[in-house]
Amino acid sequence: MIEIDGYGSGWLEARPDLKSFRDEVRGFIRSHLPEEIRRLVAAECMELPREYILRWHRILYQRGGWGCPNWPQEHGGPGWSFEQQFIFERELALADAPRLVSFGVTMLGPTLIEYASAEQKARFLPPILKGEMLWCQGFSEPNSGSDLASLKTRAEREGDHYIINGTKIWTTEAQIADWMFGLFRTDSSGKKQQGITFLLFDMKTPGITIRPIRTFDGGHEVNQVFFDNVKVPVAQRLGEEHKGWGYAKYLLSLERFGIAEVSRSLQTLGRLKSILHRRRADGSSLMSDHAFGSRLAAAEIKLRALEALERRLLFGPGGPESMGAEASILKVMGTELQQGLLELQVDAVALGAAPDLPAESQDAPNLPPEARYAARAFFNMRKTSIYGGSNEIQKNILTKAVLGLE
Amino acid sequence: MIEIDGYGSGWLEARPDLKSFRDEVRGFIRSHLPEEIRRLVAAECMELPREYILRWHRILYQRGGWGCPNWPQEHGGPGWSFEQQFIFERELALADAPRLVSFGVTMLGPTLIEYASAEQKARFLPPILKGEMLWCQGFSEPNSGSDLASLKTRAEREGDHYIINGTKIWTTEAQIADWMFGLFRTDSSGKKQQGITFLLFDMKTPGITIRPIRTFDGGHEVNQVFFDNVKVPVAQRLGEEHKGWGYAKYLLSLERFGIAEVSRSLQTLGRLKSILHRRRADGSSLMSDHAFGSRLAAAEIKLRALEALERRLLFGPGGPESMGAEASILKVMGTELQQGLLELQVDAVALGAAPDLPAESQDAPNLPPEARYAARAFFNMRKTSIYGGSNEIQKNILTKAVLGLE
Amino acid sequence: MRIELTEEQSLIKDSVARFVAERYPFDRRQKLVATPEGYSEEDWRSFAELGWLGLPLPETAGGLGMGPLEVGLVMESFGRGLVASPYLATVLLGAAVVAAAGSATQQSEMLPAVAEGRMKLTLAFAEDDRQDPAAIAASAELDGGGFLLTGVKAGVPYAAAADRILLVARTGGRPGDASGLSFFLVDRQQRGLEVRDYAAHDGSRVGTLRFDRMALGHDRLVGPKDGAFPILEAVLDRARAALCAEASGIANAVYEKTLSYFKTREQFGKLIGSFQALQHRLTDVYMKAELLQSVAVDAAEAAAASDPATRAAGVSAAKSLTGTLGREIGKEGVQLHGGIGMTWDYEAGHYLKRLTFIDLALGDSHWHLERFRRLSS
Amino acid sequence: MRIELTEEQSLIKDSVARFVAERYPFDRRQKLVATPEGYSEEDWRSFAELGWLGLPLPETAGGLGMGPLEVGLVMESFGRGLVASPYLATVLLGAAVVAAAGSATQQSEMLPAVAEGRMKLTLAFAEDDRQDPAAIAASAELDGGGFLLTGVKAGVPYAAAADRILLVARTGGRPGDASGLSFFLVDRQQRGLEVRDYAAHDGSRVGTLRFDRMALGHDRLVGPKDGAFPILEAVLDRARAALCAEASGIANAVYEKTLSYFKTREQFGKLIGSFQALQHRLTDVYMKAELLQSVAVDAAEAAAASDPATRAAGVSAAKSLTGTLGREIGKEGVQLHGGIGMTWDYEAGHYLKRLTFIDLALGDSHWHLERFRRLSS
Repeated sequence: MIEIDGYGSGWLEARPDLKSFRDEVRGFIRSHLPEEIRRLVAAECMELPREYILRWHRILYQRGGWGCPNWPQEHGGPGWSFEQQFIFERELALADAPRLVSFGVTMLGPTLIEYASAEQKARFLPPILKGEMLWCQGFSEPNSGSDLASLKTRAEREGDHYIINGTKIWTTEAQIADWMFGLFRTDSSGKKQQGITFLLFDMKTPGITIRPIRTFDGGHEVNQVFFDNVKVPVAQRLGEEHKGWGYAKYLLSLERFGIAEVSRSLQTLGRLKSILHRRRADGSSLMSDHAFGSRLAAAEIKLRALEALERRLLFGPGGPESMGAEASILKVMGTELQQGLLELQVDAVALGAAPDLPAESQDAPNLPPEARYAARAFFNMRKTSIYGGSNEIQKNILTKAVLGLE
Repeated sequence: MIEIDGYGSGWLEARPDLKSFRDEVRGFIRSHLPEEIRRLVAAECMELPREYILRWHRILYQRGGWGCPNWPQEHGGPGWSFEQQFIFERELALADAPRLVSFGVTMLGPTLIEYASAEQKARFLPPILKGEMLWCQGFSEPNSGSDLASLKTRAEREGDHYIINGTKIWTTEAQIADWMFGLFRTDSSGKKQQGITFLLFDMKTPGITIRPIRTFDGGHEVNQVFFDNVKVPVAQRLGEEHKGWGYAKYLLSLERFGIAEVSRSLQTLGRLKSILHRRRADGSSLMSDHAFGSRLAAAEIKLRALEALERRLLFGPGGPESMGAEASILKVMGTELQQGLLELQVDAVALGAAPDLPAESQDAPNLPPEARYAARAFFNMRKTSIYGGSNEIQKNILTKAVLGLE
Repeated sequence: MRIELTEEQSLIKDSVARFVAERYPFDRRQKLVATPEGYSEEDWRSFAELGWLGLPLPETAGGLGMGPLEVGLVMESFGRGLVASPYLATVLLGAAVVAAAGSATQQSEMLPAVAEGRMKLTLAFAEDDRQDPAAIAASAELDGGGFLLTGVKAGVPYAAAADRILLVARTGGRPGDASGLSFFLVDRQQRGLEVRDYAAHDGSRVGTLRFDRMALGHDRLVGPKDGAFPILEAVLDRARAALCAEASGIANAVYEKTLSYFKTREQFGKLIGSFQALQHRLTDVYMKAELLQSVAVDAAEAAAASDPATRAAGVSAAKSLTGTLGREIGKEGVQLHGGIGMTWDYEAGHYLKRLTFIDLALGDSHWHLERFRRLSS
Repeated sequence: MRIELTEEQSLIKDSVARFVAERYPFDRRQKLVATPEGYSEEDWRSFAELGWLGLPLPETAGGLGMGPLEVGLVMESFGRGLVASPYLATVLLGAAVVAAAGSATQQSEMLPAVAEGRMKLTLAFAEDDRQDPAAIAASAELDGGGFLLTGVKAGVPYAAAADRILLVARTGGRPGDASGLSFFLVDRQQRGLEVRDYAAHDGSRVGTLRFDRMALGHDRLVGPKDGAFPILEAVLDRARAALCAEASGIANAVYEKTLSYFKTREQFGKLIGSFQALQHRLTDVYMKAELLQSVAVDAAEAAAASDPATRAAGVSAAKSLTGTLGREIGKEGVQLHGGIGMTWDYEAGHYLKRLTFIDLALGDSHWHLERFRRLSS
């Protein structure tokens, strides 16, 4: 049996240093990941409890700042190379560990390190590092979806404070976050990218209301957040006033490793294979269904190709930092493949995927375990080709930046 | 064995009048089609000799004007209903008979009947009816492909004549046609659709030069035609000066029945099945290849659906004349399906399709008969999604006319 | 369906369309599917009054004696409105078996009650999630004057709503055999029968049955012993054609909903419907939805065919293509809406969910492709 | 291929790219493929001088001893220029068999001659148009001190150009068996051998062989009797990886050619590259072409693997995806050009033709999908 281990043919073989690093992190993750957390992640549970997120982060933190794998040692991170970060994230996925705490750890942290004042770094970096502060991101607005820079929620300067009024939407984990970072309109007179300011504030600040948005799969991950005269001290502004768009672009560019969703897709592929190998009542398995086997093989081949592309773009000449608009290729192809695998999983479970049950439900003795998550994961993950710049926007980016067409 | 006879489930069963009509034309076509012509058509030969085209047309003409199935009895046609015309065209295809002579018979004839003077009708309709005059169509120009109305080839009035200068391109069968009808610029001052005049002229008129255009499959069906002070009498103008765009639109709207290519696709499906059923050296047939059988079944299912859609659009409330932009659906889906079937045929022949041989070649004793045409037909028929308004233009038409989006 | 309709057909079509437009707005639908039953008893009484419950039932049993085309008209509008009810389970599965196989007594006892809305039924045949009827393993052993039934059933539509269940079990043969199957009539309250019923992602209800040496009298046999398979196939084929019509209605609703969103939503200072890449994708949705309308008619015509192979090939062709294109359309509907399409309170995601489970119900597109292939090669 | 290259690799890459850019313009290519031989002997001598003919051959035999990655660099540029030549046939098939299985005498007699451009070879294994190596039926019966060979071979690349042909026949076993195959070395002029050679749609040459009790001496056996299959598989896998690289080069040429067309051609008073629906389609082509570059590298790495199952799974994965995406890209290239894309004198159609036959050569995408499935399940 040929297993795709997620590192392509030959890459790790040629790099014994990385191979032993892989063995080290793999060993630690698999021996320290609490089973109750692993089980929920393996069931594609979309809403991991806050306490689980933080507990796992703290386990990684105590190992040497592993909870913030992309942070330099100076700020408490492990100071890993890009290759090491890449391997670490893949190992998390392969072990059914939770993803990294994305808003605080992978995005805000490095942005603070790059742009924040010494005082701000001292105030915010340690609690993120230690897993004491969860963040959410306030970027999108109801009429600023694909066209993010058209955002309208105002922050008006009043002495030492900004007063925020307006609303943010699609705010992931707002309901469990301690703090928000976000973009606010401080000037409307110039180009829309100008006059945007980047602010940080406590979600318990008076005037903030959170309205849950239920997604059509039944889950609750995103919210609409309303601001009614919310006072934010000027000291909680990142960098300069009106210059927030630049910091946000930097922040968004940090999502390099996860963007192709290869790690999650490898997990899904593994689960799918185990479903297919399970014997049915009549002794046959779906693996012997020729059409299904071919579809699975085609998906596995695509995943293998995507993994090769991801490695070439990340670790080719210039490294991950030289990857510009090409990241959009990974986003488009990666989400389409991920969605295809999840759809295949629904097809494997077939009508058994119909009952709408919570992941932890004990109320379905006649149903196979994957009946609890196959459909929900498929439906929920339709978001990945919409959120974070829809795949249509990604194609616009490529058209302009790579093809050079207007 | 379930055979799709090309009329969908139940339609003909419910109409005994049409069923006996079908039997009548089927009987005539199959007993009168010369075998040497049938063989070439069955081999997807792209360039039928002029004498074959005319010989077959005359056989149909002698049966009661069947060569012009869409003409009224008054002008020598059979005066058939739309359903009868539809069945007749399908029977031609199912019998591997040549297609109708499209430019003169199906397009120009009815346009003359609608718009020409009595004198013009008397001059042009009888030779078309009797198979004595082949036509070609001079519409496209090198810089007016999708945007037909932007044509520039000028016809300047000089006394009783127009003097044509310029060039037409993609002119199908110009090399075997006796006459051309075409659109020419007589006024450039207004909207581009205005100032276009519809002229008819002998291809032997001095000043006409034909340059063959070889298509990448190796065939020669289309040409570029150059005009150097070509004199055309005003009496050979259809309708009014500058009003040619309207006549052309009428003429182009006449391509209803062929547009979905269902008939040809039914032929291809039949040939494909016979290839698949042929036993290989080891006694197996490709029909037993599970993946191939599934692809064939999927294509057959789509063809069945397209056939149902074609019938609904042609014979639903209002009849074929009420079909407007919906014809574009048939064009897009029909050509995609046709191309898919031809591609499947190449896959069935596999590397045996590689030799580039003329259809009638005797020089390939080791090769199966379809090796002579499978690849060429596949490559050649890439044109059907480009010519006659590319599929992208068809989607623009639907977007505007049906969806109402600008 | 944009075909020439008789006056009677137009009346049916209009009455269902009116019900959906006036009495079944999306927010009411969402409330109904969240109730314990998952549908409205009041609506069900209306269905009876409007004649829909007896539509395909024999006139001798209080029905209207209509065919798959008329059923398709009802289902198409139900699709447009995402109507959730035990209509398919009761009328097109349960009552269809009784009408096809039941004795005169069974018919007269049950069919008028169904038509009048007094009795609900369902059909429990599948055990495998792929819903292959030949794979049935549940056994019915002869035991004195009756039978002892043992087995499980899965994917039973509206099991908890049904007063009685038509259950298929093996009186002979082995799993995989077509022969040896028989229909049994079981009260939902039948001793020895365990029914679990789940809210499904698509707003419907789906149940599992479990029974171990459940004793049934000989009078509970419906139709010929060992001879259920051809009847089951015919009933399933007509129900599959009905699902094609429902999917066609949903597909057209996806198109219309997206089109109206395209005409109101702005991004980058322009209506999103003015972006050509999106226009072409919606045009693709439109073309596929148009095709599915024709496929639904083709399915209805095939379902009415007397020759079983003609019927099966035609229905499987339609169900396969409908499943595939329906899901493509459903996914595009969500994607072309962007964020709003992901929300619970908007139709797009619910269209996708129902289109997904229409494909998976009564054999998915691959299963039907394979069935068509067998029949046409 | 946009990967980190060694200096040596860069030199190879640059030299092939320069040849294609300077000496192989499209109109010259079209003239060459229309000649009776279908390629240029002068070019062939240049290939020898530049070291490409010995690239993967052992250094002991006058070669450079390089691997699939370096071969891929040559093939990628050959793809970009649609270079037609017996390179694959001679170096990657014929000489590869000799290098892998030939005796020291056979190697020293032939490999330097190949590297120096003095000898051309080809490989005749397939009989079936699907090119399944296990399906070989041609027989080689022992007859005194030699063999009598009977059978047919099809799809033999550049058969007429080859001085000698490596021919696979059965010395044992039955069609379908992996064991029992042997390689034989046959002069093209060999008595009893009928060679027919055809110009192929893709600009290459493809031949058929026919032989009936053709007598060969025992010295014509290459490699172990009955043991050709694993060697054949390894040689074919490396040739398949080379085809992936060639396809990747063509795919990128399609993208670049179409992009430059988008930037010059106007319709409706605008550059066609300004239409968003077309932009997104070309962006899809670009993404697929990028993916194929990575797939070509993956194929080369897999082809170098020592474990046969790892090698076969990796190469089949790559060949399958390359075949599928290559054909999609080729078709889009023609379509996005419109009328001009249909003409003989423009590259687009010829890209499509070569991409089509790359898929069909040495097992098509479906055959390799199935091979991968068997190896990975």
